[in-house]
Amino acid sequence: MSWMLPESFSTFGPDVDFLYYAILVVTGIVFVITEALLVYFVIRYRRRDGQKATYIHGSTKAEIIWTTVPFIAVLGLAFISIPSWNMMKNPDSVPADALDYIINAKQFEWEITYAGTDGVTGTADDISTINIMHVPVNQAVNITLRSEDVLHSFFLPEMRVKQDAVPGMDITVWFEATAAGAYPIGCAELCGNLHTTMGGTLNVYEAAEFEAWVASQSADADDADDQEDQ
Amino acid sequence: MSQPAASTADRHPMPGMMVYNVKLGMWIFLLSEVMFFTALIGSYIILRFAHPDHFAEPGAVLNVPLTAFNTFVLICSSVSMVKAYAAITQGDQKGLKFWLLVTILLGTFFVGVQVYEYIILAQEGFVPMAELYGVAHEIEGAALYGATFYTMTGFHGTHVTIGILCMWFVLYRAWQGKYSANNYGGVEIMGLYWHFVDLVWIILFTIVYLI
Amino acid sequence: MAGNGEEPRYFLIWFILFVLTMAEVGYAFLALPQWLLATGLILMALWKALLVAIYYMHLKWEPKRLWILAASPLPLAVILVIAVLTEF
Amino acid sequence: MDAHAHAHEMPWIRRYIFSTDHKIIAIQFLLMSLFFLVVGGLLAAMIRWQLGFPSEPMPGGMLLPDEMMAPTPAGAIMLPEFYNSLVTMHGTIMIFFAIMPLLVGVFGNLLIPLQIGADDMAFPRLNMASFWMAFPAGLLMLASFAVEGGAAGAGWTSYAPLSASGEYTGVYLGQQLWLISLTILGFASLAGAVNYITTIINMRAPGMTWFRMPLATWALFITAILILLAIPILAGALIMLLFDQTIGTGFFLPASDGEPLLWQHLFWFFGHPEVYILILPAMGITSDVLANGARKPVFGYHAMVLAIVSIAFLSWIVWGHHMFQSGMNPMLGTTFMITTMVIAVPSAIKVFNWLGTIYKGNIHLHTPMLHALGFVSMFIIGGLSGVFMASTPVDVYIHDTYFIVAHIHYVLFGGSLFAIFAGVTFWYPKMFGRLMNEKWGKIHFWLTLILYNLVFWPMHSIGIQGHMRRIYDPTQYEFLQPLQPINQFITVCVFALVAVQAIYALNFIISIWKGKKAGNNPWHANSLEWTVPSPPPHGNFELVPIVYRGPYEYSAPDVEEDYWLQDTPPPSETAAPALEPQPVAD
Ligand code: HEA
Ligand code: HEA
Ligand code: CUA
Ligand SMILES: [Cu+2]
Repeated sequence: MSWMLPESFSTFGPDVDFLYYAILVVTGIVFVITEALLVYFVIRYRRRDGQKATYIHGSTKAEIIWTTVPFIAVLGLAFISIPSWNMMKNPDSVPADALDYIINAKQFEWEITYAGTDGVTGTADDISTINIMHVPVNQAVNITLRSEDVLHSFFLPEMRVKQDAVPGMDITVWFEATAAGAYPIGCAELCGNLHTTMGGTLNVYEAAEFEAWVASQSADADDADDQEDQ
Repeated sequence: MSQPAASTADRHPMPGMMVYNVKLGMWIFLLSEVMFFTALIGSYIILRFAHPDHFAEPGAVLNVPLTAFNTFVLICSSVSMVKAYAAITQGDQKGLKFWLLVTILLGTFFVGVQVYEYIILAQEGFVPMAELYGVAHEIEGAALYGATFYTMTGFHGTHVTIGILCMWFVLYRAWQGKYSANNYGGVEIMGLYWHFVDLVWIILFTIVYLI
Repeated sequence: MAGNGEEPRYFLIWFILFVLTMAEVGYAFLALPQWLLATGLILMALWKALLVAIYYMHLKWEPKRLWILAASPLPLAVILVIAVLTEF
Repeated sequence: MDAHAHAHEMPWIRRYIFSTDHKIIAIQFLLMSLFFLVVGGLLAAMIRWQLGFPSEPMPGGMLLPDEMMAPTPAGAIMLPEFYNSLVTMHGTIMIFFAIMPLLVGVFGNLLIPLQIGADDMAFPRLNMASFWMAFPAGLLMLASFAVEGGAAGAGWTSYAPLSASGEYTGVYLGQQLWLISLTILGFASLAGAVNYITTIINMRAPGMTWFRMPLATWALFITAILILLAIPILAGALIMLLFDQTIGTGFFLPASDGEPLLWQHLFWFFGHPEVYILILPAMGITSDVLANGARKPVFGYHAMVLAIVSIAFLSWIVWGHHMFQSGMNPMLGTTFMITTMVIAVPSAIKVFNWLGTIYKGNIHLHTPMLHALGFVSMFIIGGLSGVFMASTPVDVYIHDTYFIVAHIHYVLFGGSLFAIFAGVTFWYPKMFGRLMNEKWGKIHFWLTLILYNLVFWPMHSIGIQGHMRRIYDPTQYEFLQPLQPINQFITVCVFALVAVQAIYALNFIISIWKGKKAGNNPWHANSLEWTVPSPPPHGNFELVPIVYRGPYEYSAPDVEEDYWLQDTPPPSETAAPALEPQPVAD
């Protein structure tokens, strides 16, 4: 049992993890202080014969202190969160050179469309795979997330990415993986009976490997079907 | 139940809201009604803002003159209601019964016109469900218009209908002579409810029919 | 309560409401820009609503604290609608 | 009670079933919601079985129909759609039919008239109607398990479009019953809220100024306002969703350009105030009990009231924090992050004031006091975990994981339920005339506290490892398989936790007849309910009480005992009580 986040492998990782640990420290301190005081008071001031409780109604000074200090603390936490949030979710932050993807979620699979060799989605040489996503390392990818039926949520734990797919909306999701490897994809929004099974794999390749994969797929784009991978 | 002061007179409680319980209760209930209609009208505003092309121009589908007339009827029913209240505060039993009856008739007329309007619209293919309305008016997939229109006006109509039923009850009690110049709580809260429903219609009429 | 001797002029209010309704219907079909139409209509509707609340629901003769109570949900309604509108 | 029954020769059914006496209605709500608490607990146990031992035959599963549990030679295995129904109904029943009626229905009815010195609610018949709407609504909710297609399975939040059309889940009638049941419950809650607000505003006894009201009543008052304004929004949304389900409108269905996000906004605009509806009365109860246990005035009474009011106010402008990953406009997300962070401040005030209350007290650790202290310590944990989610980038990672589940249960079980245990034990004499057993009460408290933490503390950890919520089989994900031992550990502890609650149930039931007779004021408390017999007679007070001071004058130097009833005339005035009702301070 641990309070440590699993290792992250995207450019978002440091930001999210830093904020998480920052909050962990702040709340940890508050937690220890308040719980310790609680226990201490209960023991120190427990009922004794002849003891009478002190008759006090409050203290304006104490009141002001414990209103302002938490106020500053939480506002501080909010403000240091804003830049990371904008970087992660604001469509304007997507790097210009990002690779375009389309992900179409449906009960109960992820359909991933790649731009193919020409670099734009929506053309004839698009490649598509089911539940297995291939991306190059150290290269931003820009996903247009859609859904065909109900809400789903595209979840890449190691990339610190999560975004609901909403039918009728095109939502921009981007990230940049920083290490090659295979990572889980999950669906984090209840989407029906088989919601649990809506997982997948994210394969992060070295740039050259990725290009080779794209080329191999484009060759037989007609029967591009990755399902046998599973 | 609805004595302005009697129930609390012997207790000398704190000043409170300085109005008697039943009236305060009615006001508080009306606040929740405000939020209920906020949900419905708010959804309409939001959906319309998101999909303006689904909603027809004023007058294109809905019959504005007819409903303007109906609005006028409802306004008349408000003034007759308030006359009923004014009558009983002066102890005028006859006036109370007369104006209550007028209010009931006007209210019933309002609901009747609304039902008539629904029937006509439905015959033209304007129904709350998807698709159909698109066929009749060649507005593609305009289901949101029908759904919001019928939900809002329907719930308003339901409120009017409930109001009419309650008004019969008040009238029955008036007939039994239960109200007097210093015991008119029932009439007053009936009026509050009725005017509130009128007020909601004023907003609905503008938003749904005119904008 | 309304009773202080003289009866409020209910029919006058009724007449204003009637005129405003007519004005609204006329205004709605003028060839004006949409935003101008909408603002004008909403203002007239609010005016009417206020008249009903003040005179027919006799808020005018009620203690001030009831006024505050009656107005309390309105900010919430505005917050909800405005916030969600920014979404679309 | 008996002496009184003669005076009011009322048929049994009018006295106990269709009673208009607020105390009887409180007991009715108590029995109803404890029943639903047990149901919700059993559903939780089934959920945990599946999570701990996925796809293994469930003990007793053979008793359930095949649509829920697929029979195999080894036993019956839970179907995923049944799992979804279980989670949905667990959340719904716990929130709407257990905790909410316990806090609002039970304590609202029992305490408000007694604590402000009124003879009953402003509208007793409406009060009765409130219960008789809530109870059938609950039965309707339960009945949905038996209909074709099973009970609703789209989560207690019922996000559209999953909930808006049966074609996605195969649940038609179940979802509709869910919607209808909650609509009826909404009417019941509204009836209660109108009653409470009117009663508190208009029926306070002479001298009971706003700032002499016990904090429990204050909290219930503000809660009633939240209910009054939040429930109608839910009702509107439920009705629109019901139309989508039944007559084919498209408010939330993208097929006809409806907006799924609109449902989420409406739901959470209600839903966030709702979670404070579930905690504010608990906070009020805790304040009353803590002051009593510590024999000290509540620290910073005015600040406590202000904190309640500001939590209520802020709760209207934070709803978006449930929707950070929903596709909401990121700018709006930032706004909601800031408001959400700010709402921690009034909670901080409350926590520190509770600590101030026990500081330099003379702490008597009776069972209600233990539960109140449990509330404070557990609410701190639950509240602090809320701060993680309030930070939008962190929420990206932990949204919809077990971290959220841990948060929910720390605030709702560790928070609300502990306060309910405290309150029920504390005011038990006012309902049944007897005290619950102290020894068994303490045993129950310690076992519950320990087991409860063993169950829910590890959920933070598995959430941090990425364990999603609402999945029926974690082993489907390879990266979650190493967490399975923790899941099993949790499950085993849950069974113990549920079993331990039997102690409480037995203590509760047996004490009705066998408990120690309580007398008027067993806890030596100050507020008005303790000036009358336990249970109080019909009409509560023989004479209208006159209030001279606030409810927390414990250990005042002017008096010999360490408590000072609110209606005891001050020493100088005993000869001729000159009453000057104070103007309302507002
Ligand atoms: C009683 C119920 C209750 C209460 C009181 C709270 C209180 C809070 N909640 Fe919680 N919440 C729920 C019930 C509750 N919540 C439920 C049921 C859900 C899940 C719904 C679902 O999806 O099913 C949820 C979900 C939820 C989310 C959405 C998570 C997600 O889905 O991604 C968020 C996000 O911000 C959140 C935040 C908060 C915050 C900031 C508080 C704050 O009010 C907490 C404030 C308290 C403290 C902070 C502790 C005391 C303070 C101090 C000791 C002072 C010092 C503190 C600092 C300096 C930090 N909650
Ligand atoms: C008040 C609310 C409340 C309470 C008390 C509980 C109690 C419990 N909950 Fe639940 N839970 C929720 C509210 C609550 N829960 C909500 C809102 C959700 C989200 C639903 C959703 O996702 O849609 C959820 C979801 C949820 C999940 C996540 C499921 C998933 O996402 O897949 C899990 C999993 O472990 C769980 C487990 C438990 C357990 C083991 C308990 C145990 O603590 C239960 C222990 C047993 C009892 C508390 C009953 C004891 C009975 C008495 C004490 C009465 C006795 C007295 C007399 C008879 C006189 N809950
Ligand atoms: Cu898709 Cu869950
Ligand atoms: Cu919330």
